[in-house]
Order: sequence, then C-alpha cells, then structure tokens
Amino acid sequence: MRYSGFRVIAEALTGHKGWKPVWRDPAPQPEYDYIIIGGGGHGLATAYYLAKEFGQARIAVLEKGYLGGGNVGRNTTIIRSNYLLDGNEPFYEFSLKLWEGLEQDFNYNAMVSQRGIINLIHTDAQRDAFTRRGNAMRLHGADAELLSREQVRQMYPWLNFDNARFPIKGALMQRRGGTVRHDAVAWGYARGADLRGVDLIQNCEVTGMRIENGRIKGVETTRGFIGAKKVGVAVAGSSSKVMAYAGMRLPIESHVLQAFVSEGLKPLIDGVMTFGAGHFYVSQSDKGGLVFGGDIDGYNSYAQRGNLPVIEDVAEGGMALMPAIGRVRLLRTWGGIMDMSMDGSPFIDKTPVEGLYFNGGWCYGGFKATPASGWCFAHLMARDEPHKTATAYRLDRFLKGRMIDEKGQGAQPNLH
Amino acid sequence: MAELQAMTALGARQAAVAVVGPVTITERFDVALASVAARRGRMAELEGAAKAAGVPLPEAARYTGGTPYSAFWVAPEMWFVEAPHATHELIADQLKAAVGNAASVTEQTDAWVVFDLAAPDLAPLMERLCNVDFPAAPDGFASRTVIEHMGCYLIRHGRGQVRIYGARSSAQSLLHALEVAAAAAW
Amino acid sequence: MIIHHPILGPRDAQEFVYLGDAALMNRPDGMTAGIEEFHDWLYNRDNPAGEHQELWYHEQGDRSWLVVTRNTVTHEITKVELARDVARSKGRSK
Amino acid sequence: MTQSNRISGGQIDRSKTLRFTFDGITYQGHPGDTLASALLANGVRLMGRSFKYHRPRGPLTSGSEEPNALVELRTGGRQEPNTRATVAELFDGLTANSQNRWPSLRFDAMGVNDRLSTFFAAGFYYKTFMWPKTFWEKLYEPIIRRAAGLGSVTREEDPDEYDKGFLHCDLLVIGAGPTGLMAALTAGRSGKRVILADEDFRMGGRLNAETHAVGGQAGADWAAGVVAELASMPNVRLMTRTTVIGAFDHGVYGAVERVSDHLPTPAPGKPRQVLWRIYSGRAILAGGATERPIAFENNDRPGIMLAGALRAYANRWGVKVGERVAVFTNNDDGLRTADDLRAKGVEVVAVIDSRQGEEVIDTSGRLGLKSITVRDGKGRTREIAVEALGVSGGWNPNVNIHSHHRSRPVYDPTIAAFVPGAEGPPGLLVAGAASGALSTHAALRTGRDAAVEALGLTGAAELPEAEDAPVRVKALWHVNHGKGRAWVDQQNDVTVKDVKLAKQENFTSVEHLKRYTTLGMATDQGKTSNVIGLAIMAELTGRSIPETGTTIYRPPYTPVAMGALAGRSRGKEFKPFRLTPSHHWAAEQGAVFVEVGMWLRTQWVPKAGETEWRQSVDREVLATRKSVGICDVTTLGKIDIQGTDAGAFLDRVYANTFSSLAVGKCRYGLMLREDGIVFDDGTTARMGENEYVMTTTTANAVTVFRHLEYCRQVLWPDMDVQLISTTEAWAQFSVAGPNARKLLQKVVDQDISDAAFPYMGAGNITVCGGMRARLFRISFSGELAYEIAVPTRYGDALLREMLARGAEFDPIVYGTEALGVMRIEKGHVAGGELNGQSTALNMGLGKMVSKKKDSIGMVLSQREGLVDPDGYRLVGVKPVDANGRISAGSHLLEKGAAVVAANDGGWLTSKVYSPHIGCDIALGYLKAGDRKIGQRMRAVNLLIGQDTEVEIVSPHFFDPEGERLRG
Repeated sequence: MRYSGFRVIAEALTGHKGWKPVWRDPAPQPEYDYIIIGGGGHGLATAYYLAKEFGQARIAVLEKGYLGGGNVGRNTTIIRSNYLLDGNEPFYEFSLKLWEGLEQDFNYNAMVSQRGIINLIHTDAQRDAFTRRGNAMRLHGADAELLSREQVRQMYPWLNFDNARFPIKGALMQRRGGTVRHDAVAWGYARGADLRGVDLIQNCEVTGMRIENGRIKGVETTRGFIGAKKVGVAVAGSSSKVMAYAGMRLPIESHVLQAFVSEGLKPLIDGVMTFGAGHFYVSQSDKGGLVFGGDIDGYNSYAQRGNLPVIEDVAEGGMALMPAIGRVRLLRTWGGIMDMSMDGSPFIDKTPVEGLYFNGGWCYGGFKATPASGWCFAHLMARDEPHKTATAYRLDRFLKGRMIDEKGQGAQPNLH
Repeated sequence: MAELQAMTALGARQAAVAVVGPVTITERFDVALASVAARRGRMAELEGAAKAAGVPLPEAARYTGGTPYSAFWVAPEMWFVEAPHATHELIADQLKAAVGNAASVTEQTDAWVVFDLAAPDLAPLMERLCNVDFPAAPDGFASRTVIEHMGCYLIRHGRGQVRIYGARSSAQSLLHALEVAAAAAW
Repeated sequence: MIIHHPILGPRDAQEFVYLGDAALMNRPDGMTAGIEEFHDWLYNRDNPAGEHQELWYHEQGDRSWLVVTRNTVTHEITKVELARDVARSKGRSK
Repeated sequence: MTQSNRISGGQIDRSKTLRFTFDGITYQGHPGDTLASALLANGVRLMGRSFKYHRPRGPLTSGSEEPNALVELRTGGRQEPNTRATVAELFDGLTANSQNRWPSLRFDAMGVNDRLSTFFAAGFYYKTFMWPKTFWEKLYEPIIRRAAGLGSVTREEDPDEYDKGFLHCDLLVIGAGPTGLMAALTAGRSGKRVILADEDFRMGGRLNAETHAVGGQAGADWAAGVVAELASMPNVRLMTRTTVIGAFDHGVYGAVERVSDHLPTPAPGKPRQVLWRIYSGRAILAGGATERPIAFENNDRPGIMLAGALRAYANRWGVKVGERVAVFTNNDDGLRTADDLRAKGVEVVAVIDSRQGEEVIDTSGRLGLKSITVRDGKGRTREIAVEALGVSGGWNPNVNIHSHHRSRPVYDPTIAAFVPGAEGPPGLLVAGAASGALSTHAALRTGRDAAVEALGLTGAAELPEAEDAPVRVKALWHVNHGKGRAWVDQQNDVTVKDVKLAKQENFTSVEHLKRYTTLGMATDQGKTSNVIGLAIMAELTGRSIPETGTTIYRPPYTPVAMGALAGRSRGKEFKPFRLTPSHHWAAEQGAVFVEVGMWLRTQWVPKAGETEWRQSVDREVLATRKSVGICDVTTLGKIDIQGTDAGAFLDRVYANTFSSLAVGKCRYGLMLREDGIVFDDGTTARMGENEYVMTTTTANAVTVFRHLEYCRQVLWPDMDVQLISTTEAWAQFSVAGPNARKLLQKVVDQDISDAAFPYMGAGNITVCGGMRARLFRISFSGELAYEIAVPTRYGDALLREMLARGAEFDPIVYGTEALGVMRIEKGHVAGGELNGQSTALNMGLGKMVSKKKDSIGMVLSQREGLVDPDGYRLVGVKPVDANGRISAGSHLLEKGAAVVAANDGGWLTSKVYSPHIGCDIALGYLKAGDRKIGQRMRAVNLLIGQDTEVEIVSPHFFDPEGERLRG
C-alpha cells in the first residue's frame, strides 16, 4: 500500500480500518540466495537495495530481537558528510545524497531534515584543521562553509560568548547536514524490503555458521539451520561475536556509547552543534527534546549501559557551551554498543570465507552511513566487487599500513 | 644566597591565607619537597640509608612526620619527602647525599602549591571536594585524588587538619575551588 | 565502576585511564618479529563478551599499570593485579 | 481567593500563610503544601495541556510520576519548564505559569488538534508530508516544531550554582516510607553508617497520606518518631529532598539533593542542588509503588485522578478535590479512598467497583470533570454528576532503579503488576511495596529483614503493629466501550486506539509499540502508562503479559537539571587554568594570552602604538633575529628519567639512539607510536651517567609520561628506570638571537662561551650569584639560542633580571605567535605537522628511525602504505607573488588542474607571515613533495575563495645551513 496525505485523510475518515501491517512475519525458508544477519539499519538497507537496486531475490534478514533494535534505534540521529580523508568523504557524501532522496524512494517519511550542522572552533589550530577538512569536503563535491564568530553568534546568540573558558572563534558548517527520525529509517527500509519480497525474520538469533571447504553454506539459528549462497553480516556492536562463528578475529573492540535526551522544550536549537572544547554535541528533535551525547565510556563493554562520569562530562560540556540550560532536565540516558575499529573507520569487505561478507566497525558514525552502507554492501554482495565509494574499507588495511585515521589517534579504539 | 626574589604560586611575595566560615586555608611557601624512588632491586639499601638519615619511608597511602624530614608514599617504592625550605632548599642534593645510588632523587619543591586546611571538622568540606572517604580515613592517610579536575595529593593530619598539594600552575583555580566549596559546605 | 587496587584498595575507575586488552603486553621483539606478527598483536582483538583481561593506568593515583579481569557483559571485576607482576610472570624482563 | 477546598487535618502549617501566583492570579497556601495541593485547595483543577491534542488537564497524581500538571516555575533566568506542580514545594512568592498553550490555559487555540484528532493517529506523520520534497524543512517541519515541545526555556544564564560531592556509607536506603524507615532504623541501631534518602521534603512516604495506624499511633506520627530517632544517630545521614537517580556499577549511586528549590533564591554561596555520588556496597530500594489508572473514554479530564492521590490530598494536605466525588476501582485500595474521604466529610456519591461488574464508560466536562457515565453489570448506564473521580487500577512496584542494569521485571498475577526480576545491581536489595509487598506490615517486615540481610546483622527489632490487608485486585487495563478515546499515556496523548493501530500495523513488539506510538516517552517515562499499554497489546496479540514484557528502565529515575550534573564546571571554571611563571609579568605588560590546552600562554606582548596583532608579532620576530628575544617555554613537558637502564630505555622509546649521547649534551628525539606514526618530539639531555631530562611537546606532556610508565612497567618491567615529571618544578625560558649568549652571560655565573658551552650542550649551572639552574643550548628558532631553567618560584625574577641586566641588547619577550613564525621559518615540525597521521618519512625525518635496535613503532613504520615513495613529504610553500595570500588548510593542486579531489596533491599544515622573507610562508604535506621542490602549484582555499600560485620550496626557509645557531 502506498502512503500519502490523501491516504491518511481517507483512512482517518473511515476509522483507520485500511492500514496494513508494515511488514509480514514470515517463517524462515530452508534456503535463501542471500542472508543478511542483523535487522538493524544497515542490514535492512542492504536487503532493501539488494532487492530494489541490484534485482536480487530470495533474500532474508535475520534479527535476534526486533527490527530496528540495533544502533539505528539508539543513536542521536545526525546525518552529515563532513569527513576529512579520501577513504571516507566520498562514501559519506554518497550517503548524504541517498538521504536526500530517501523518503520518496521508500515512500516513508523519515523526517530527513537538513537544518545544518556546525562544528564550533575554539583555537587557531582547530580553524586550520577545519579549513583543511572543509576544503577536502568541497573537493569531493560536498558543501562546507567557514563561519566567523559573529556569524555563529547571529545563529545562537545565547551560547556562551562572553564568559567562556575556551571562547568560540567560529565554526565549520555543513548546511546539508541535519537529523533524521532514526526509528523511521529502520521501518521505512523494512517496509520497502518486505514489499519487495524480502523475508524479515525477527526473534531469530544466529548461533553458528556452516562453512564447508572454505565456503559458506548457511547459518545455524535459534529457529533452525537456514541455508544460503551468500551471507552478509551487519551486526555492529556484536561483530566480533558473530564473526567468531567463522573463526575470525577482528580489528574491533566493542564499547558503550551513551546518549541523552532532555524533557520536551519549545524550539531552542534549530540545527546540530558540536562543542569543540569538550565532549558535547546536540540537536533538538521535532518533538522538542534536546538530543545530545559525548564520548564513549572508554572501556570494552557489551552492557548497553554506561556510568555516571561520562554523563557528568557531557553535562559539563553542555553547560559550558549553553549556560541557559541549567534548569533544563535530562530525561533519559541510554547506551549502545559500538564497533570501535582501530582507525575509527568502518569495514565493508569480503572475508577469507567464500560467500561470507562483513559490514561493521562503524564506531559511532554508523547511523549517518546507513543508506550508503546498505547500498555498498549490497553492491559488494551482488557483484563481488566494492562500490567505488567504499574501496578503502578493507580488512587488510592495517597490515598494508593504509589506515583511515580521521582523528590521528592510532591503534587505540577508545580514542576514536 | 642569590639575588633572585621568590614569588608564590599565587603570584605574591607572601603566602596567602583565606578564611571561609570555620575553615582557614593557608598557603605554605616554606616546604621543600623531593621525590625519592628506589633503584631497581635496591630497596633494602635505600631503607638503611633513609633510616640513617632520618628519612621516613611510610607504607602505601601513608604519611609519616618527622624532623627535619617528613614523607608520604606516592607510588610503589617512591616517596615525596618534605623538609623546611629555609634549611633544606637544596633538599634534593641533601637527600641524594644520604641515599647515594640506592635511589633516584628529584627536586619537586616548585612543582606544587601547598594549602593547609584547618577547621574543627573538615568532613563537610572534603565530601564536596574529592572522592576520599575522609571520615573513615585514619590520621596520616595520604593519597592522590582529584579536586575539580585537578590532580592533588591529600594528607590527613587530623579530622580538622588537611594538607593539599596541587599543581603549582593551577594554584589560583585550586584555591577558588576550595573557597567556593567551603562557602557551600557550611 | 570501582577497581580494587592491589595496593590501595577500592578506587573509582574515574581515576584510571583505560588502554585495552592485556594481550597488548605480549609485545613481540622488534629485532626478530616482522610486520605480520606485529600487525596481529597490535590490531586484532578477541573482544570477548564475557571475561576480559585489560590494562588500566592509575593516572590520578599511584601511576601503577594494572591488569583488571572484568566481565564485559556485567562489568563485574573478579581480579586486579599489578601489570608489572603479570608481565614478569609472562617472562618479560628488559 | 480563599482556599475553598481546604478541609481539616493534614501535615501543613496553617499558622503561616504563603502567597503565590499561577497564571498571574494570586492564591494562598501553607507551608507543607505543594503547588498542586495549594491550587486544588483554591478550587483550581485545570493546570496544564497535553502534548499533542492540547487537552485540558489537572493533576493525575500527588507525586513525581505526574504526567499532566506541568508548569513553568519561576521567571527570568530561573524559569524552569515542565515542573511538576505535584512536587513543587510551595514558598512565599512562588510564581508559576501554565505552558504549551496559546493564548491562555482556558482557551488554547491548539485545542483544535483535539477536534482533528482522528487525523493525528499514531504515526500519521510517517505516511505523509513527503511531497513536494522541499516542503518538509520549509513548511511542515517548522509548523510541527513550533507546535511541539512543552515548556519554554529562557535564553538567560541560570544564575544559580550547583555543587557536587561524594558520600560513602555501609548501607544506602532509597525511600523513607515505612519500608525505608524500618530498614534505616534497623541498620542505624547496629551502628553502621547509613544514608536514608527520600525525594519528598517530608519523610514517611505513604504513611503521610494514609490514616491507618502503626504501632498504635497515626502512621505519620510513627514516621516522625522514627525520623527523630534516626536524626539523633551520628552514624545516620537523613537526606530529604534527595532523589536517587540511578544505580551504576559496583555500588555507585547518583543522587540529587534539592538544597534550595523550596526557597525563593538560594542563600549566598549555597548551591541550588547538589549531585551526590553515593558509594555503598549495599543498598535497599524502598521506593514504594505507583498507582496506575484504568483506561476508559475521556479518562483524562481535570478532576479525574488516582484514588491514592485523592486520598493523599485529603489526608496529607487537607484538600478535597471536589464537592461530589466518585471512586472507580478494581481493587480494595480504591475503597480506602472512599472511606477516608467520607471520614473527612467529603460527599462520596458513588463507588464503582469493576469486580462487581460496574465500570465508568465515559465522562463529561470540558475544563473540568462534570459527570461520569457508569455501566452496571446488566449493561444499564447512568450518569452521575461529580467534580472528582478517583481511579485505582492497582499498584505498580517502583522497580526502576533495580532495573537500571537491564534486569527485566517479572509479572506477578497475584497483584497484577511487575515485580523486580532476578539479577539486579549487585548489592541492591528490594523491600516493601517496591518488591510487591504492599501492606504496611509487609513493608515494615521486609524493610527490617532487608537491613538485617544486607549488613549481616543478628537479631532483629520488634515490628510495630500495622495493617496487613491482602491485595485483592482483578486486573482491568481498559474499559471496552464505544468509539471514543481512552487515554493510556496522558501526556503524550496515546490512547487505546493508538495501541490498536500499532497492533494492526504489526508494531507488536513492546519496543515497537513505544517507539511508534510514543507511549511512555513523555517526561514521566510512562510511570503510570507503560504497564497498561503493554497489557492491552498483550490482550490484542493473544500473548501473555510476561511474553509481551516491558521496555528497558533507564536512569535517571526522575528528570535531573543539567546544572546539577555539570556542577561547578561552567563558564570560566569549565576547566582549571594553568598559568606560566611569567604570567604575572606578562599581565603587567598587557600581553595577549591564548589557551593552549589548559595553559594560558603569552600570544604576543603589544607595545604602545601597536594596533594590529601583526605589528607586535613582526616586531618580536625581527627583534629576536636582530638581537635577542625571550620566550616562556615552561609549558613543554619535562620528565626526569634516572636509573642504570635509562639510556637503554630511551633507545626503546625513541626512534633514534640516546645511549650514545655524551653526558652534558642533548639531542633531538623522535618518538613513534607502535603503529609507526610520529607520536611526539623534543630534546632530551643527558645530565649525568644515569640521569636524563626529556622534554615533550606541551600537548603531549601527560600522554608521553603515561606511555613511558607503560613501557617501564608493562613492556620491560626489569629495567632500572625511575620517572618523575618536573614540568612545573622549573621555570624555563628560551633565549634566542645573535645576542642570546651575551645577555645570558649577564646572569649566568659560569663561562658559557661557545668553547665552554658548545651547540647542543646541557648542564647544571648557577645564575645571579649561586641560584641553581639548568642550561640547554638548543634552538627552535634557528638562532643562537639557549633554554635556561630555574626553580619556578624564581622564574618571574629571572625574567626581570635578564631584561634588566641585558637592557643594552634591547631584549624583547615574544609569545607563541612569534615562536610559530620562527619555527616555521626554520622548518621545525609542530602541532600542525604532528597530526597523528604522519610518519617520520612524511616529515623528512625517515633517517632518524634506527633499524639497528628495537624501538616502539620501528617495525610497523615499514608497512608498504607508510613507505610509499609517492607519499606525503614535508615541504615549504610560499606565494610566487609576495603579496599573494595562502592559508593553513589550503590544498595544493597542479596549475590548471580541475579543482576536484582526484587532483588533490596535499595541504598546508601551518602558515605564517614571515617578516624576514616578506611574505606568507607555510609548511605542508605534498605527495612526492621531495621531488617537487622548485615546482609551481596552486594553494586553494575554497572556503574563502582563495586560489594562489605558490612555489614549492625546502621547509628550511631560514639559514638552511644552520650557521646562526652554531655561531
């Protein structure tokens, strides 16, 4: 069924009787051409594009919990393509372009809202680094502007301009950056995939992989063995666990990243803002809550919950930047498990096992990457060659010394 | 000795004193300090030399007073040794002469600003400053801790007597933190 | 979190800096090992969901490097040792 | 206004009258009132509007779980949106305004949403607003954003202060109702250190709201007696107005104490709130239970509230909510409300007990309840005029904090509610109503027993007499009737219809239900609505309630002011300052300072008549190169490295060799990360056979020290190496320029002629007649230069002495800008080049990495990607036309090449204006740059429209042969 304003009105006038399930709950088939492990944003997008863009069929997505229950359901909803390095920028710009047409493409309003993102500058060195970055973005066809202190002040006159420990000196702005209603992304892709015949199988946890003579044959699950010609793993947060079924060790650590939302407020912040002198970034949801975050807790964790020091650290950054939010209340905190890679950049690659493909290592950049990640992973699985914007996301790049280290922190995941 | 005039960490000629409610915060500008770290495998030798020189080497997380030398533990086989600045400005040389090659000795006097806190009971202040279970800590307790993002050494001389070592360059920020916490505590 | 320091007793994890998997202490010898061996040591991780031995540094304390055995699912800490002792027990010396 | 609905009794101080205003109208109340109880006493039921439909609302509850009665409290910088009137303690002069309405609370234009509600069904917005594409940001979303949100936040700075602290105890008791009081009493009498925390301003919990006796006296009096005894115990800390917000790892609990929220303004120097981190291996959750409503048509009108709340207003606050009152219940507890109200002389016109087959099926009254419609067992309906209706659907144990480690509560059909599951936070016990023990006696007993168990006590105190009524409840989640809307989540306007729609569209997982309908996502986090919603979903799907399950409980228990979480780290106190030894001198001169990490460094020192910063910086550079300049370099990290293995140790941590360094000499050292990327650099001097002094960059002082400790403790535990930081122990100045030696000789007691103190010499000396000092002959500027250090307390004096005694050389003090100019003129790498992405090879320092020894990073620096002959190399860049401008961050492209990434040759890392060369100069990384010296390229900065023809030159702009520094 196609969604539209007319349909909404028609249904409203007839008691909403006509709305159909957004997806089926099919029983798993004995075998598929493609199995995607992980019904989060990246897995669902991969299935959607496999069916829609690469004309593939007999596709299943296996989700151990509920659809969209991965990090697509617990992030701070930001989209942007303000990356520095050649290995990253074309991919994230491709992703941003896909976001720009996504809702019409999958006929679901995910509230893609390009209200702009600014990275605040507090030192001359930061301005130099952001100038390099902004130019790299422009060279790759993305938009970027350098804002003066006064331009920032015009946008947000109530930020701390007059009593700051680290005064605001300007900002790097990407107007095409913004936010998206995160759950709707999962639901839109799920609905689009389901409409194209993809089996979305919830409460189906993969417990093993069947590999014969170096080739994948299928996966063991809590709902029995399911055969497959090709298996793609998109389970960021649990990548090491799942790839261990194939005997692989990864250049990845699992870390917890907390995120935060305040009580609902009348409009205060239009776009997205990152504080350059502390660990704090913020936007305001359409519902009115300030959605913000900061650093990862910093220790390996699968617990999906964090501790108080990071909550305080983030609040300190928030108050240093926005002295007016002292009486705004933090409503809820939550924690997601990040695949923190060794250079802060992801992987979309084949594996030594024929027919087994890996997508992970997204650190906390996974949400904005969802469309391109799905597209490029589908491309790799369907054609057995990387998409042109994702050629650097190789698992062997550390052996070759071809790191994609945006932050320059080296082989320590919790610093990226 | 030299014609150079000393300046306190707070940028004055005289040590500062601040009174907030019941607590008196006194900057100590007359403390000489040096680190003493045992060379590998020479701990026994160091103990002997220290004993002979009257330099206490207290156990972990403890302070031991003495004349002229007092000391507190800072790390495995490493201590900070205090003495009066007037007589021991060259404390590093004096200690080195005493311990020889049994230990590495380094002058620390001016790396730190020293504040002595005094009040009938400092517990209400300490619980707002740092994560030390002050009421449960014994006299002579010495520990590194954090006060408003500043790494400090805290020595409990008594329920109403505390010495704090903070980074010299942050002396003003540390004093400010002590003063506002004291104002809020009582 | 609270780490029971073998010398100082319970101390808030906030005083520590985290490095990562304690396997990092098994550094190969640069005069004998090559790129492959160093690469596997520096970059690849078991990253277990469960018991994990990891390196923490008591930066706001006594500057000891510790090996903490912690469950990455429950965060329960079952063992804390001085990294220097563990390193020696693994035959590391000079 | 008189307090028309004030009745007898209650724990309020009628001897004092407080005046307050709500929406501009002045009312009166008493100490002990909340804003809600006082407004109700004045006959005001309408206090707010709902989020989506802007339905008129009054308080549903008498506590922190309140979804409806949210107001903007106070004004100006202290304005506090979304404040629950039910917990806002009344004080004289309190000002509150209703929110999320326009133009007024009674006549809210957005109320039209309620009439159009059928078009605003759950998730409708996901299905529309997609065409035309550009209209979302331009039209639809701005309208939605303006309409959404609840209270408004002022743009003014919050004038109040917030504090933080740490508390340690043997037992933390969360909640001071009968359970918590009995637990604290038991533990307190044992002598253990106990903290009893309660969110209310009066301890006693439900005992303050009930009439039944404890130990032969009124429950509230018994509570007051226990509180008095606890207050007399030195080992017990009573914390009222203190909400425990979360259980974190290893017995760390967060708690927020509202120190001053009950006062017009905080006392001088006192914080508004304090965030306490409570360290307690053992804790008892005695947080009680929250009553839940029943969903029926129009169950959200002002005047309809929880039966227990109706009772609390009457018993604790002496307030009747209306003249004629009815009660709708599915359990015995509701009947108590009827009894208590009657006892207070309130007219109870009907008690509708669903267990008898009667149900309330609808209500009327636009701005306040006027009547209810009741259907009896035979299907007959009758309308009853009432002003208040008390609803009780049973009580939900407050399992939140026990579930903060993701433990899932389990369903207990005997009380039709979820109780704490297994695997809660280690050390946390649950007792009383929070554990499902709902009678007063059970609360007292389990509270005492929990304390005994937690502390391993022997023998337990006698329990006072108390009611022990069994729970008699017949689950009723919603009333099946008609087509109208029955509210589940009142604040977010989630109705039974929305739950049904979610089911119809297959959003049947409890997480999907929440995310699709927004059930439980309001400021109350679904405390009164989640269980009803999931129970209805269970009913619709035919699954059991346990199968359906709950969503995750997350901290904080109730919302927390950002200010409290930030404490004093705001404004200029966000981070501590670090001041250099010359700071006071520089401040006297009117120097301009710059933040470098936490340091404030002198950026330049303007002289009279200089209006542009460049004038000052150019002068500092030229004066230094002409004669002599002094710069405070104390911020560079200094590490004392001693021990018989110190030299061998340095060979491991530096890429180049140090064991061969002669005593009395220093050497430039390059430190790599294990991945072969440059970590840090600096000069290290050998002061004695087994004694080195290492310098690090200002930025990496801490991380390098940490790294060295790692190397000596973890990698090579038997090396005889001792480390100690001396960064702040020594005030260190760079003295540079042709006259540097002449000036220094005026303060240094020893001979420092070139013969006596050659280039790269280092040693202990004395100055000004015997003051111990250190001298290093090293240069960052390319000039004849030294770094001289004295104990920090003498740094200010040494600077003044050098300037005075060397006056004949016109010495100047230069700041970080001039420092940067001179190091770039000389081609020294620093911040912009040490970017964590570059190798020694990239920097043109590849030869420094010795392969003859094992050192950190040596092996992996040889990976193919890092030894690419066409990789980045450090180059110098200057505009072909001296007037051409270039920027740090500009990218380098071949002339005529299209400005696209494919043609990106590199970028400029640092750029300055060189008064010497008379134009902009820069360092940069350029692909195969070492083979492009002399070529012409373009430096492009698209962000400011800059496109300049440049020449690629050696990074050593100035005195490439280094005659000057050896002079």
